[in-house]
Amino acid sequence: MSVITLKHVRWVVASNPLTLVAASGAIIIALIGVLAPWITPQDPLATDVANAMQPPTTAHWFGTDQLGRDIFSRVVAATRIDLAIALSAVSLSFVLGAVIGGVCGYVGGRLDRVVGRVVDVLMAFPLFVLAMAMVAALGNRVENVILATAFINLPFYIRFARAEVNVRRDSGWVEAARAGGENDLSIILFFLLPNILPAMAVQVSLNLGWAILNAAGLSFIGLGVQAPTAEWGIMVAEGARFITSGKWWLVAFPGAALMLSVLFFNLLGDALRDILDPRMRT
Amino acid sequence: MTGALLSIEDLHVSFATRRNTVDALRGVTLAVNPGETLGVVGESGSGKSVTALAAMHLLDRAGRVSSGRIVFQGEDITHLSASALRAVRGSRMSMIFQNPRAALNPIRTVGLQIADAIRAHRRVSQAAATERALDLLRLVLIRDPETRLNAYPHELSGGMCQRVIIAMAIACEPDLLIADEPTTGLDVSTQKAIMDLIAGIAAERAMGVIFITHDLGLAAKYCGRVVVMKDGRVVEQAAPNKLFNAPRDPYTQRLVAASPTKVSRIEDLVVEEGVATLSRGPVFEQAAARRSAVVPLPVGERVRVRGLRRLWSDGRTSIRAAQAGERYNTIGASAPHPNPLPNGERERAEFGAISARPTYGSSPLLRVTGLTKRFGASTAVDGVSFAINAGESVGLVGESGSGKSTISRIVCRLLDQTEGEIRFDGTAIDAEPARTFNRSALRKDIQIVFQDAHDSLNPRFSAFDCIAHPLRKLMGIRGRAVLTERVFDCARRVGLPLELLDRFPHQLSGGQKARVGIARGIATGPRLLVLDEPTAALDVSVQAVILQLLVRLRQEENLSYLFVSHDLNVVRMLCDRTIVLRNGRIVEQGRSSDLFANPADPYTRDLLAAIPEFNPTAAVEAKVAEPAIALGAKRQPRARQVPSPGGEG
Amino acid sequence: MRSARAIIIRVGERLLSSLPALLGVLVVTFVLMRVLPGDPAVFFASGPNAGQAEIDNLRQRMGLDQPLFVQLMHYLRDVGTGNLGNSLTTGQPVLTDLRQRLPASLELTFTAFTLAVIIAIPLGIAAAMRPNSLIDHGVRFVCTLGVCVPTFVSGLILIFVFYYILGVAPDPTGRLDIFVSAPPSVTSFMLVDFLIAGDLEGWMAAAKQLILPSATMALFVIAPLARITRASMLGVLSSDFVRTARAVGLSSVKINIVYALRNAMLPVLTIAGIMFSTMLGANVLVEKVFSWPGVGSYALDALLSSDYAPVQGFVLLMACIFVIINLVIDVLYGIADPRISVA
Amino acid sequence: QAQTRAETLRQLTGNNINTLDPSMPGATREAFGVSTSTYDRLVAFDRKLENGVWVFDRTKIRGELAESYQVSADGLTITFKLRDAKWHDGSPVTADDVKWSLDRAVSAKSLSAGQLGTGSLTKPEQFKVVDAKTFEVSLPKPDRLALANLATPLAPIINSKLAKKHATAEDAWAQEWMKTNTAGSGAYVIESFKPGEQIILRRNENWTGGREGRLPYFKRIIEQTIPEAATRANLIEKGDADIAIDLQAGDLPALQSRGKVKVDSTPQSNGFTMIAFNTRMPPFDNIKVRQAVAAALPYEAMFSAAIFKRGLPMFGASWSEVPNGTFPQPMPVKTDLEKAKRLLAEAGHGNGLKTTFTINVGSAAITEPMAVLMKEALAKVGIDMEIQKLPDAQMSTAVAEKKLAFFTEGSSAWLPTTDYFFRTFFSGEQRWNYSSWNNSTIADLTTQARYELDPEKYEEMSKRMIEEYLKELPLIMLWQANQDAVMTPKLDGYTYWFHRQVDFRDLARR
Ligand SMILES: Nc1ncnc2c1ncn2[C@@H]1O[C@H](COP(=O)(O)OP(=O)(O)OP(=O)(O)O)[C@@H](O)[C@H]1O
Ligand SMILES: Nc1ncnc2c1ncn2[C@@H]1O[C@H](COP(=O)(O)OP(=O)(O)OP(=O)(O)O)[C@@H](O)[C@H]1O
Ligand SMILES: [Mg+2]
Ligand SMILES: [Mg+2]
Repeated sequence: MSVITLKHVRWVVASNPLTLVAASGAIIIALIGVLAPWITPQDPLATDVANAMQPPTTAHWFGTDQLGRDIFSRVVAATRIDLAIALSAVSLSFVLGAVIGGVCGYVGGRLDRVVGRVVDVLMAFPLFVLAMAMVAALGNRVENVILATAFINLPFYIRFARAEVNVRRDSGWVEAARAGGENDLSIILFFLLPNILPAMAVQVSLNLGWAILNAAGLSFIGLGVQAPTAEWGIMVAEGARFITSGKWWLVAFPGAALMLSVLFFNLLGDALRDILDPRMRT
Repeated sequence: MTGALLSIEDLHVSFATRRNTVDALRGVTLAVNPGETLGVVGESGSGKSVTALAAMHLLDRAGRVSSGRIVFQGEDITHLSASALRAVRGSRMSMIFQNPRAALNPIRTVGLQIADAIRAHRRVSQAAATERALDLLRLVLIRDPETRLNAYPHELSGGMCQRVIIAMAIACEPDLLIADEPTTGLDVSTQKAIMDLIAGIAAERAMGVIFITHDLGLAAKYCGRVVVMKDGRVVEQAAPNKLFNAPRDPYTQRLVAASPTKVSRIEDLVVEEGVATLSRGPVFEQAAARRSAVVPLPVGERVRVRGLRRLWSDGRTSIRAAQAGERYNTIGASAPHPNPLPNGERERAEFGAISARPTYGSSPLLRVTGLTKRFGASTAVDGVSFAINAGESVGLVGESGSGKSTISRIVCRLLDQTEGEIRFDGTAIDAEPARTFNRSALRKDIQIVFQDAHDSLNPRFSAFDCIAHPLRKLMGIRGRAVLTERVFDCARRVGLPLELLDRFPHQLSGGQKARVGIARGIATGPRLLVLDEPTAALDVSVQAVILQLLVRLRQEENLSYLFVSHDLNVVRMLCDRTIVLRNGRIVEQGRSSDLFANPADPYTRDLLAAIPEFNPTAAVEAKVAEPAIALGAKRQPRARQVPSPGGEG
Repeated sequence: MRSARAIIIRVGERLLSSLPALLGVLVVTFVLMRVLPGDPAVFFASGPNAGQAEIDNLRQRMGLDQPLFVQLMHYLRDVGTGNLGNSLTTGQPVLTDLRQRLPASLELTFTAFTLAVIIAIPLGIAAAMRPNSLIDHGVRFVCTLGVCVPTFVSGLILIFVFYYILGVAPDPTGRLDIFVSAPPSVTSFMLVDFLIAGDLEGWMAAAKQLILPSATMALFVIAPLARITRASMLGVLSSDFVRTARAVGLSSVKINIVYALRNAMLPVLTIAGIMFSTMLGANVLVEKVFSWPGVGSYALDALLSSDYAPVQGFVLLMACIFVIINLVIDVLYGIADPRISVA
Repeated sequence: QAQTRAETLRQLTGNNINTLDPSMPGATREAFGVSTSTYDRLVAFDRKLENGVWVFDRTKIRGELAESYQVSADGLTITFKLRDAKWHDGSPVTADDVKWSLDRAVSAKSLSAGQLGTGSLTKPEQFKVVDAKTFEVSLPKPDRLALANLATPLAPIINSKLAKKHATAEDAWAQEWMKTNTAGSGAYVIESFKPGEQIILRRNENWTGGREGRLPYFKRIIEQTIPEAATRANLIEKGDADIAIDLQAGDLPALQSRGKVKVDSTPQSNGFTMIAFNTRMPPFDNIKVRQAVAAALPYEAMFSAAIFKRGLPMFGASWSEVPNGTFPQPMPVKTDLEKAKRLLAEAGHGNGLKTTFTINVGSAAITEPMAVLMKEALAKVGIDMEIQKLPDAQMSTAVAEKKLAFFTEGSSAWLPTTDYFFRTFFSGEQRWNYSSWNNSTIADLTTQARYELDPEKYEEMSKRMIEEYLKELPLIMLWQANQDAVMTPKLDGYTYWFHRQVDFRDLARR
């Protein structure tokens, strides 16, 4: 579980062609995200109202939007922000969830019960509505979208980490670490958490896609990232309004970008699961 | 082998795994005659189960019969169609498994499951099938069968579950029953009852039985003929008395030797081949030497070893390959214990000396007084007092749940006691709570080796890291070179080949993991080492090696042991004194030799009597003398069953 | 067998033990709503020429002039007496609104859920029967595709294609074609009520309205359900008892259905329960897109207009449903799995 | 079924109808729309044809429940003669009912009191029953909006006997009951009402209040809430629904070009979309900054990108002297970046400034493109503008509390006279004074103009108000967006009303 040999990775990739597609797709998306400022042919924010709503042409591969902005450039530029949203939201809930869940799972007792109750409360919330309320309360900035997304994910991570740590808490190697002079905190941080990492990594990957979708849903309601930032969810939400008028390119291209990235992250999650834990494939 | 009920001819089975192809069987040939009970023994991973499963066509999806034939009642069933197979399974050939509880559908009543088995082959109504199921439950001697019919597996004990499975297996009166370790995990008395039941039914119905086990005692007692397997091959087969009294194959010899008996001594346990275990010489030769090591890796592992070797030769491994490569030679040259596994007279003398050694010193190293531990309302340990002198080895025995692990964890300061006093070398260490004991200066003086070697190693630590951890943490050793030196030293002392240090726990065999655990335990140079059933999860042959290692270490390091086990034979061999525990209380303690010779307490006597003992000569005698088992056996199958290969029949 | 009484006791215990969580939900929602910067009084007093007096008046009527803690106490007291306050958006008591709208949401979610289960479970089983085969990968890919499209997009596309272009779907405007008369309300579930009334045409009309929105929702849960099914089925198929069943020669139908499937469904049951309540809470967007008169779109409107009472009521309702679903799953699980002791 | 479909009107709306009592605080515009048909008022505005579309005519007021009315020469008394009308329950309408209704309007805590106050209708004492069919309203001053106010949805005439049955000690005016029940005499009767979903109306066959006493054409009205604008458009285009007045501007060109629908467009002559500055908050307390922004805005681009030029621009006029007293009217503001930079420098913001521009979620389809264009344009003169989008409730709260420095809103005045505009939008502390602009000249002028009966003097005062407005520029009028009523081609008689709702009584199917 811990060491991943190149050979094993190759085996996983070979045994499932989708993995290769997903991995390369995710890498390409990540690259686009990193290189976005250099590969957008036009300024994604520059408007040109005279040329608004143009269908795809050679000048504008994906056409232009309501303000005459180049959709291709916007789709490319949005990659970065969407990845940033997904990554930071998920890592936030991941880190917090792992630590809180880890401590609860290890310490147990009253703390565990109290946190468990709080998590119960959170789980009982209709989570999308909770996210909406949070963004509405805090203002629709990228940070808050991230925060809300992270927050509604937190209970799942806490539970996950708690359960994973709980089953390992009494294992021999934890006792051995104590016999080897470690204190509780370092056992949690340096022994238990690293061990539950692979299982959580899968979760993270699956959640990345979900986080993007969540941001898109918030955008649809008008609570997403603020204008004029190029973000897939907003572009899709805005474009969806023009489906009836036959301006398909407004929604099709950002929609495709969003869909592909979510797809790749999901498939990548599966692949990670294969790579990290050959036995348990779900 | 004409007229054989089942004959397996040169069977090769391989598994496609994630990494490579594992050749699990490499030409197994064996046959079982109608009415005969054939025992199959051999170390773990030798292919016993795979052989049985192949015969039943129950191999995993990944498994494939690559060559060879399986002939059942004269018919080649190697490549039978699924529907034809269904007709064979259950009605002509049946199988029962280890871990009976898991082998039953947890959400279906046992009555229905038996009825299912009947109706799979017989066109009878549900009511008739239920009626028959009831009969079968009576047949397998389940008490109160009418109620049990509607019970779910979890409402039954393990032994009862196994009886139900037997009932299912014989429901359609098959001609062959394959029993794969049917009693593992069951307690000693249940084990005997189940085995007697199988033997009785087989006798009554003239059913052929293949009985897979690694308990030589059981094989000797119940089988007419025994097959020994190793590395996917049959290495020897003969009648039990012949086989166990005069084993021809070196492996069989080793197996027989490694099985502890009432009178064996540790130095008796292992024969020659064990010597080769130790690391010496250049890397490649070493890896080659491992092939004949006492702890042979399962076949799959071996392939990995080759892979690793390539890595080594590529110089790509993280363990400081160059540095380590040099070291091997120097270690080989200047190792203080070039031949650490004792096999000569010298050791034998020394062992004798150990057991004869008087009680050491005046003030004990560890003194435990009135130790009590309660978990909620239940009392796990109840007023236990004992002492361990420096250099002394004290055994702690008792049935499961008697509080052995609890005591060892308290002594190790991993758990707080409820009451009682613990003094280590005159210091009251009970003052420091377990949670903060990691800061104590005495932490490095009391170390522990855990019951389950696999569980005790951090899956994300390499063997090197596992051993290095207490060195870094407790000895404050930071320097790369010093650390490596110390870790290598520890590994060497426990006979762990240095090239294995780079591996992660899942890449090590059970014996190797046990050694890593012990190396870690002695790394800080403790004065007291608590060993909580360090060999419980191991094969007899591996156990033997580990036991010898412990004896040697104790000698070299002047260690004191608190040795926990429920195997009394082992404790008798290893410990100067023995404490017998029951329900958290000490029922008896004293010098091992005295205690085992004249147990004072009836509980100790029971414990001693229940030892599943292996005594080749005695076993054969017992078997021959045994009367036909209940169930109104009319025939005298036993006589036929033993093919009387010139034994003392 | 388990006695009914034991089950009732267990249900009671579970309900009691979930009370603190419900209370927590109440308080958290209450506080969260007050943290929202919007002032409902201002928003709703914004008719032509509403002045400060109107705002103050409204504020007083809504009790917003009291200290927060007093408001909370009043709120808790009201909830205790079954009064969830009034919605300013619809002008009705929240309880009435929720009662009217919940069946719509439940019916939609239920249909979507059934649809998802009907599709996902066979797919999951098919994938598990041949792990790593083309079927397996295909199932995984197709299912994953469903989770990749935001529901509002898939909903709009479905409407565009099936209603606007092809004209095969009825207009996406709620539970029933506006010109079909509703059945006498017995259960408030259209499909059931039509059946009771014996009006098959009406039933068809209601069913047609349900297809697109429930398909939109189902798309989103097929993937996880199929995954769980596959994993669980794989696990069971390689378990010891299936091997035993094979060893005694049971037919493959018996093995796969009676032995493997029934056992494999146990974890699916748990996940499905959680999924159902999540769907119910998360179908906000679908309801919006399909003008479905459910509780989700109700809460959304209320939230955007800082209308406290409906949001609070909605969250409380969802939390209760969450508790109930968990309970039902628990009981079902207890019945399905004899290992779970009822006491 | 086909028969009923032909006689049924199906209107789609994005919004909720949340009450049957239009005076309920929080009532939506759709609720006002419905109440016009369920209740009668004493009087009603007339309508006129403008560019082929019917538009309400504020200057002509005809009787509705009143058969006729008489304004005394001094303008202080209005006498109404009631028609022989029946309540929905069949009982006759009397002057007592009228008094009760208007007493309720000015006394109960509701939206009505505020509205009627703009026409000097404030106290029950002003209302007098002369006889069963005669009713008198007296005014302290000759208010030009008194009669007009009685034509708004906030002065419905209620069946007092029925309503009083449902009044309680705490609720003397039966406000609770009237939320979900009607007690009117209007052209339509409620058949079913599901707030947030739909309302179904049935024609009142005894109604006589129509023009020439005619019954409305449609026997049944269904008004449905469909939140998705695209779906509304789809339904109309497919002929499944008859009319919608709140489609997206962006969809209209395509809808029109496909030719399956009829679109009646009228600029919302009593409304406006504007950009507001908070004149009490820096930096917009500085006139120069406001003027600079006005000179920097990309008017044309905003007009075409946000509403696809569907409306009447309120920018780009070229007069230097106020041409007439109507308000709103196109103002002489245009894009002139050089001027903007100069003004900014004069204001001491030569190195630029930072500000936040607020829009709301509900109008984002229009305001977001606007904001984006503004951001880009303002950046050119050194203004760094951040766009903040608030949920509608938060936006209105912030506006009412005057916490926003710079934002956009649209609004409309029901009774569009210039003094009413200035009184409502440029004075006092009420929330409609978006720019928190208090100017003594304006205050004086509005009080005078209100009671000024001489049209010429009134015109003069109006011009002075507009001059003052232009000088200080508390907000920038952008345009009057079109009200685009999209309907099936066979529908006739659609009228643009001041309350911006469809009046079902006007419509007929050809
Ligand atoms: N499904 C499988 N995939 C890969 N390798 C397998 C599989 N099943 C068995 N093997 C390999 O086949 C070899 C023989 O295994 P088998 O289970 O027959 O051993 P055994 O003699 O029954 O051991 P034990 O006494 O532990 O039960 C082992 O090396 C094992 O690793
Ligand atoms: N953490 C715990 N909480 C509650 N009870 C415990 C705990 N640990 C041990 N016990 C109980 O204490 C008793 C002694 O347990 P212990 O593990 O010491 O037995 P053992 O002799 O080591 O048994 P085994 O041979 O099975 O390892 C048992 O009854 C056990 O159930
Ligand atoms: Mg086996
Ligand atoms: Mg133990």
